[in-house]
Amino acid sequence: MVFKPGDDISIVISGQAGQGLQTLESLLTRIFKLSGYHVYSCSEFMSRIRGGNNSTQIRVSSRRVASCTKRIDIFVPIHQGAMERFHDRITHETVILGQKDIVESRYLEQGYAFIEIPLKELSGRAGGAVYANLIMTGVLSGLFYVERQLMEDEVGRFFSGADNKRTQGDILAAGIGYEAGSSLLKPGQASIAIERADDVRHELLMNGIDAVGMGGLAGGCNFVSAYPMSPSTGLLVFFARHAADSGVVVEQAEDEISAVNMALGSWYAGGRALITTSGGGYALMTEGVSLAGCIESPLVIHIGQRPGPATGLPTRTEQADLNLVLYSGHGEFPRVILAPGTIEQGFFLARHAFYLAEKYQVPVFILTDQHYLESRYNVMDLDESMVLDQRYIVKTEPGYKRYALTQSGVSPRGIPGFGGGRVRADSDEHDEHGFITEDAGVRKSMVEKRLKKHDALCDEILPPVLIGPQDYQCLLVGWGSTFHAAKEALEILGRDDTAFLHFSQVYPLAREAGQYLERAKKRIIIENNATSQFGTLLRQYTGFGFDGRIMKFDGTPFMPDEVADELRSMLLKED
Amino acid sequence: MVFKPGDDISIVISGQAGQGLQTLESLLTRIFKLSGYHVYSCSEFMSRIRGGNNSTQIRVSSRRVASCTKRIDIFVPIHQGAMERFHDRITHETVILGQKDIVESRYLEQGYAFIEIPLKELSGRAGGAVYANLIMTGVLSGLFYVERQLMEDEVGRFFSGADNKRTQGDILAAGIGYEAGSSLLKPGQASIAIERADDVRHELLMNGIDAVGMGGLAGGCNFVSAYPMSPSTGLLVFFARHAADSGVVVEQAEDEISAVNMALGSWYAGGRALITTSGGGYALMTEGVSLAGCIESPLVIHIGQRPGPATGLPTRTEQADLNLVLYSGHGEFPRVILAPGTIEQGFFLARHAFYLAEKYQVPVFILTDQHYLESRYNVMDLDESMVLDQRYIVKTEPGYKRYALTQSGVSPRGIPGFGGGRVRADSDEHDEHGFITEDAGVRKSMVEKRLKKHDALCDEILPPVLIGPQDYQCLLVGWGSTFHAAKEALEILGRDDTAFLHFSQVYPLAREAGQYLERAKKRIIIENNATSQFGTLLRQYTGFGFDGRIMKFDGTPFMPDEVADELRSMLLKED
Amino acid sequence: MSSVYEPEHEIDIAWCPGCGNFRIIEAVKAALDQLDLDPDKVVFVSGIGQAAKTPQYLNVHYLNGLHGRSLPVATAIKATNRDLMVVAESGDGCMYGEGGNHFIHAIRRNPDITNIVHNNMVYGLTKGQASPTSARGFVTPVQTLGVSSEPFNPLSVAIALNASFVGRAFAGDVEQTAQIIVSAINHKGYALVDILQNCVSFNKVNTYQWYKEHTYYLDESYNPTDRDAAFSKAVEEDKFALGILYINGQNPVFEEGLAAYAENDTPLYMRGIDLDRIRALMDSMRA
Amino acid sequence: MSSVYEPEHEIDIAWCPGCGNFRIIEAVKAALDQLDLDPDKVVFVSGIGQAAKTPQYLNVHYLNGLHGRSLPVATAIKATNRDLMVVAESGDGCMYGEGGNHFIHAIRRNPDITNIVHNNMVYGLTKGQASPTSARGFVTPVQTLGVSSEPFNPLSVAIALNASFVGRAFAGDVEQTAQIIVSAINHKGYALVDILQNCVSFNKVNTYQWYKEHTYYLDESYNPTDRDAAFSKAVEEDKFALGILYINGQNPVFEEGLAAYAENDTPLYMRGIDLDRIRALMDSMRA
Ligand SMILES: Cc1ncc(C[n+]2csc(CCOP(=O)(O)OP(=O)(O)O)c2C)c(N)n1
Ligand SMILES: Cc1ncc(C[n+]2csc(CCOP(=O)(O)OP(=O)(O)O)c2C)c(N)n1
Ligand code: SF4
Ligand code: SF4
Ligand SMILES: [Mg+2]
Ligand SMILES: [Mg+2]
Repeated sequence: MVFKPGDDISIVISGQAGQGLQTLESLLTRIFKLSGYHVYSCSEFMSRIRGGNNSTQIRVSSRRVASCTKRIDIFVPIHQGAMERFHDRITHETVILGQKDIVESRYLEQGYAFIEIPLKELSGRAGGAVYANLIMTGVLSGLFYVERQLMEDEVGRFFSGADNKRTQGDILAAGIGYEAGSSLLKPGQASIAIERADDVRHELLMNGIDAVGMGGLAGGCNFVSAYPMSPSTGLLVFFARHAADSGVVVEQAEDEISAVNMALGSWYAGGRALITTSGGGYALMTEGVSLAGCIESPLVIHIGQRPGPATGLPTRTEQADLNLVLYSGHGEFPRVILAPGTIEQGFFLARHAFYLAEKYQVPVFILTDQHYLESRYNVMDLDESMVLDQRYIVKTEPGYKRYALTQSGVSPRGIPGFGGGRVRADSDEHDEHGFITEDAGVRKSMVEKRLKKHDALCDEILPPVLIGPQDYQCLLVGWGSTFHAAKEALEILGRDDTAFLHFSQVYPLAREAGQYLERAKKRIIIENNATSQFGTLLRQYTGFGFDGRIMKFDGTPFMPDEVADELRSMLLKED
Repeated sequence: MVFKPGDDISIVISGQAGQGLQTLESLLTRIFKLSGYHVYSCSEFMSRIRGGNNSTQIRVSSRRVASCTKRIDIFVPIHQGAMERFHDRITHETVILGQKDIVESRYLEQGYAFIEIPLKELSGRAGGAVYANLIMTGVLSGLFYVERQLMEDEVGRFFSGADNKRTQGDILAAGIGYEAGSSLLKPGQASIAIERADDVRHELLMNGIDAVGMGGLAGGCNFVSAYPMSPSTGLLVFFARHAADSGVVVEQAEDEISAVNMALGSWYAGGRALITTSGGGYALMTEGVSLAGCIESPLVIHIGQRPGPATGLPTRTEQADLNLVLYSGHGEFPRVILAPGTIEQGFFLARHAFYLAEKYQVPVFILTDQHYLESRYNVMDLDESMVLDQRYIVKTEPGYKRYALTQSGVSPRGIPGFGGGRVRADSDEHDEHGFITEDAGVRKSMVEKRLKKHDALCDEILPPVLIGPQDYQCLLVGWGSTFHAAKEALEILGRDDTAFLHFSQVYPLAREAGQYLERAKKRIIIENNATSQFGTLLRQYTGFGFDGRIMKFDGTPFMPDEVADELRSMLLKED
Repeated sequence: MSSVYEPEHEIDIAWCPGCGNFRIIEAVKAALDQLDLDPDKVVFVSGIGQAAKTPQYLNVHYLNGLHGRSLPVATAIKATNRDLMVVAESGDGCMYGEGGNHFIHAIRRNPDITNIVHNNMVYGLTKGQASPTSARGFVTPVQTLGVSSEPFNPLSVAIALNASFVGRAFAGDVEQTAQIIVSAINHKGYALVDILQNCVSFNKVNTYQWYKEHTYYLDESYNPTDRDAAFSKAVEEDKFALGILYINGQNPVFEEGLAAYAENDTPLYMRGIDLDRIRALMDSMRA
Repeated sequence: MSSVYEPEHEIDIAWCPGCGNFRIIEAVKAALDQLDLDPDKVVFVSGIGQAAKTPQYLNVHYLNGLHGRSLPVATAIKATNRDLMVVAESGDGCMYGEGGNHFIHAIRRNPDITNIVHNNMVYGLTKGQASPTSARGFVTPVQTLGVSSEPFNPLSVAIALNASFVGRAFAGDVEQTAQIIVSAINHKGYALVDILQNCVSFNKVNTYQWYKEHTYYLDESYNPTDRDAAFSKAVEEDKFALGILYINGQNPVFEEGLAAYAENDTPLYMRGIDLDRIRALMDSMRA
């Protein structure tokens, strides 16, 4: 065994769809966290149910980890062909762990580090090939000195819904794997040098879906209508799981158009509705968003981006729908776009989205992507005090005017049945009461009223976060899910002249954006798309362009080591 | 009678929906044109079928006229309440022509110029109130010295489809009106001083709908699918009228989503399809446009803008969907946006749209608005040599690759049944053959391939048109339908330091845009919207902002006299 | 006696004189007046079109939304506050054309709402194109050779979807129409009332007179619970049967089955956020 | 003998072992082979889903478009080149959920295309949510209390719309399924073939065995031209009838009634632009 005495180990398990990688990921991350290790995981998978090739990366570390890496310390192939897509990432530093006849022969011939796990035989002992994922769960638990009882409890818990016989088999399989794994590192061999921290055991283990879901609940979300679409479906499932315990009306709509119109109906009647979809589904909702603009309805829209155009790569990642979200919907009306980069931000921004939407009666977007949603790691805590209890509705009186002209552009929002007024919401241009009008003067004041809310929203912009030296020469700029990859890349680089500026509110843009950009001698933008949509927006608002672009649009997320390499070569040119 | 001896007379006829103003407009413009007068007309109407208040402006002139004006020389009210919306435009220079008891008493009391036409009595003689529009057609024909026979022929022709009895009544009514009208100007009174030009008689009288429709036919359009929506429905009706004679498949789809998908089906099978809609309908089509981007299908999309958001003002005008069109559709792919300002441009651009769409296999937009579509005037000629006969399709061979990687990004386009190859179009990311792939490398090259077409399109950008002095100090910039109002405003202003730059291709933007803007000391943008969408785009691309904005967003179009006033006060501040 | 649903404000009704819509709104008011409703709890949802303007002319809460989209809005309103009485009212183009998918799925879902459709067999507001219910051969500026598609039969489709209540009325008969609307509103679950309506401006075929001649009322002997019989009635083409064609009281009502109401009756707007619950959820992510 | 529609390229089929889709594609190939078609003229259109991948695995022209949108695409292809044989094939979610409005209106329009639906009563590709055809009570990660909506019955709805051809098949029986597809393709006009399909990954209720037990074939005595009888058959729930439930050869075929073809048979792609015609139109605007 040739582990470098690193205290941050990246494991990649590569299998077919249907081999239970997600079970393995859930189990191992929990087991590692409960053992006091910092942990991060992310899966990438094909748009199919069985076969093909999927993989899960798990990082186990003495330090906080929140990003995937290109580096693979332990590679675990669990089917024929599992190595094909990893040739450029498996190095002589990588340990290959698995069944010999699954490992491509050249790795064996060229002396790559290999430890045999007789997967077939071990699974056979447990009851068949379906147990391969549990065997590997056990092997890795054993290898990382996890307590056996803890592991078995977790396996039992995980399958507690399933039938008893199956659960027994799963525990058995994990045990068999555990024995094999714990005997791999013979005394005297380099050992796993990851420290355990007691605190970690009590931390929260969440992925992006959980973060946005919990933030939604903290924001008072009680109505979710959606049509399934990768990678956004997880959020629908999150709310469905909590429909009963948290009192959320959850409905799978017949299409996205229905979903957005349902959400508007619910807000109209006093609900707090969220819709969740991806770019293609959102395209169908844009008329509804324009309706929200016109009737001044709050609306919270979660969009999990994936590569387009059209169906594109349904299960992969990209950040190419910013422009769509920014400019969608006909006519002119204000909106807000939030894009979390961390679990904590996901929680806070989802809750904040409900606050802004309700207070200003505008659509608010939470823009994530597959990579963000499926990235899981332990976080210290979430601030439960953020729970939003203020409601921005009024009890109406007879004569109530839904669109009363006010200083701020925001009219007191009534809802039907609460008070004696009539609540009239109209998609046509309307007067203060909500009656259709074609009067040019009223039209003008209604346009101005709606746009005034943009100005008000500009007083509540979340500032970007600067990471690194205040007196940077070079500034790397990103938004949304690139947060951790960029941050870790800077750590790898270790330069004291380079900082990272991360925007979690991408529209309206913070006034200080221009100042940050101005102070940099060299500006580099990092975006998971091909045309640098956010860079263009920044240029439009601040007048500052970028000297370098780190772009990726092949469906995969950024990895910090890869980003560090790109940055290094960009900065070298300069130095 | 107190006509100023102007040779450019603006007539406004104001009536209710259902009183036949459109008939009057069609008839009078034809009659005037055939009499050798230059003519312009435009209607504005409410979103209802009967009642309310609509109006038609007709300008009759010795010079070419192509814009409405704020000035009203002759005001013709034909129902109670017809004057309400015109208080600020009826002046002491205006002659009010109509039934006494319809005219608001204060106009009579305050000595406004008034000529009585006993409309009720005259209509009664013709057969009833339904003939009011024909009576007024006759009155105005008589007043403008039109040949009676010509007028009667035109009335007969117009109603040739209708039943005989009705036609006789219409001709009778027009005759009764004619007699009344021709005796209004007694010898010695100031007379109508408009010169007739023989050439005009042979010119084409068209509105924006006709222009785009004829351009479409010249571009080979042979498939139109659409869902009715003001103000775009006229184009659907245009093609329906010519379905048989020009061989166009015309289908009213069940919704806009169907319309865009039908159009893509037709292009796939070798048709040349156009869709027509307005902003709200287009919002529903955006997923389809993204599909066009992904399968690299040509597509021609006509959007007649109207004020939003949501239903907004269905029958009125605005230019607020530029951003929508520019950024709609998820994912990244190239597109072209054309926005005609003149009838000639409408014809050329529609034809050009088919050329670009087919050659580069991209969606091409023709962005108009209610004002453009409903503005009618005489034009010298259209260049029939522009008819597009080249087709950009290939006969396929076995092994044909629909998405072959090429230098330009454009792959030879085959269609099913033409040759022995298989034509595979795929909405998922695909390889050169059109098979689904998740290969990161192929994905990357396909994104690059699609985006390369943008570069190719940049070699065929239509330049903006500069009107006025080359050595301008002040530059007014506009796009689309503001052309004539801005041009005439400059004529009214008559300053030799001010020019107008008009863009009829708004995306991709001409490289010289920046130079034009740079040369100006003062830059003013004119747009029929509230947020200056085109100004923002120009700033993004050129870095130049604007010192002044002339914006209108109350649902009405710009009028040159009004624009001249605004410009004058902006320039005065400067001078 | 004037209806409590008569608008308080002065209004300029945008309909053409002689239009069937005037009769329909009379029937709607008459029906509402007959019912024992709290006017503060009456919500109308409409789309876009001439028919869709109806709520503007009633003293009710309304959401006048997008063309074709009234049913999802209405469904959600009901699911958000079950105390409200919700009507989705719009034209044939809106409900069966643009909104066709929602029509299907709202019926399947079976919320306790009433769906009133002004069926004038034409697109009124956009000036006379064919609607899904236009008769074969109907000539318009777009359908220049006449409609070639099979007319959409809302009743047979609703019955095929096993709708909970399916009725048809004729705008010309205010009294009977009001009765059918009353039954529809009283019915628990989704209730369709398709109202044959004359459009004097754009439909010169299916006129008031034509409808009079081509309709008849179902009599007492008719049994609306027999689905097969209802289907046969619904597809009859020479004359349209008026009345309640089909009733199916078996299907669960959408909002009643929602988990959110399993242990809590209150409308959503009255609910706060349960901090303990959120804490517990967070804790579940710790261990 | 291998089918001429067998793909020439090596392919990695993305379906799960044991999935009914494998049987359906066999049936499709068998049907195509039986028919006297020019393989160069065979076009498949699909949406998105597991079923929608079918054309990828056939040696045919295809447009694999958006989720829910195959029918408008297919209709237009046929209307653009009437020489092509066009099949729209996709899943139940695609055709009856997202695409429900097109389903209705394609039937009304009646283009001469064949509509094959893989009905596995679940959303396969997105991992097991309810589809419109899911049975009441079907539990999924989203429908945690089980489906509460009435299942969509594609056959009764098609019959209510007076569809031109309505058939149902079971994926387990390749031979009979192929026969029904052959009849559907041979039929002039829109033809629906709803194929009951087992999804081994996400539908543990409607399994292969379950379908075997809950289906039967219509016998010779059945008369598919009787609409009322067809409706009764279609709504039967204890056992699903397989075969051709309804045929209506009366309705005009969409593309045949188009003005563009009144005097000209050629497919659109072979037509040039008639300059004289354009000149004449321009002249009509002069005088
Ligand atoms: C998305 C969208 N498409 C099209 C329109 C234009 N539109 C407004 S009303 C209407 C049809 C009206 O017909 P119907 O629903 O039958 O109502 P009616 O006017 O006949 O009462 C259409 C097509 C629109 N407002 N929105
Ligand atoms: C507009 C849009 N919404 C949602 C999706 C996501 N999606 C892809 S396939 C699918 C459902 C598939 O179910 P079905 O059509 O029954 O096909 P199956 O996989 O069961 O064969 C969904 C919801 C999408 N691709 N596009
Ligand atoms: S257009 Fe027809 S439906 Fe609309 S108001 Fe007039 S008559 Fe009634
Ligand atoms: S998920 Fe279901 S439908 Fe899809 S391939 Fe697997 S078994 Fe077949
Ligand atoms: Mg109608
Ligand atoms: Mg399915």
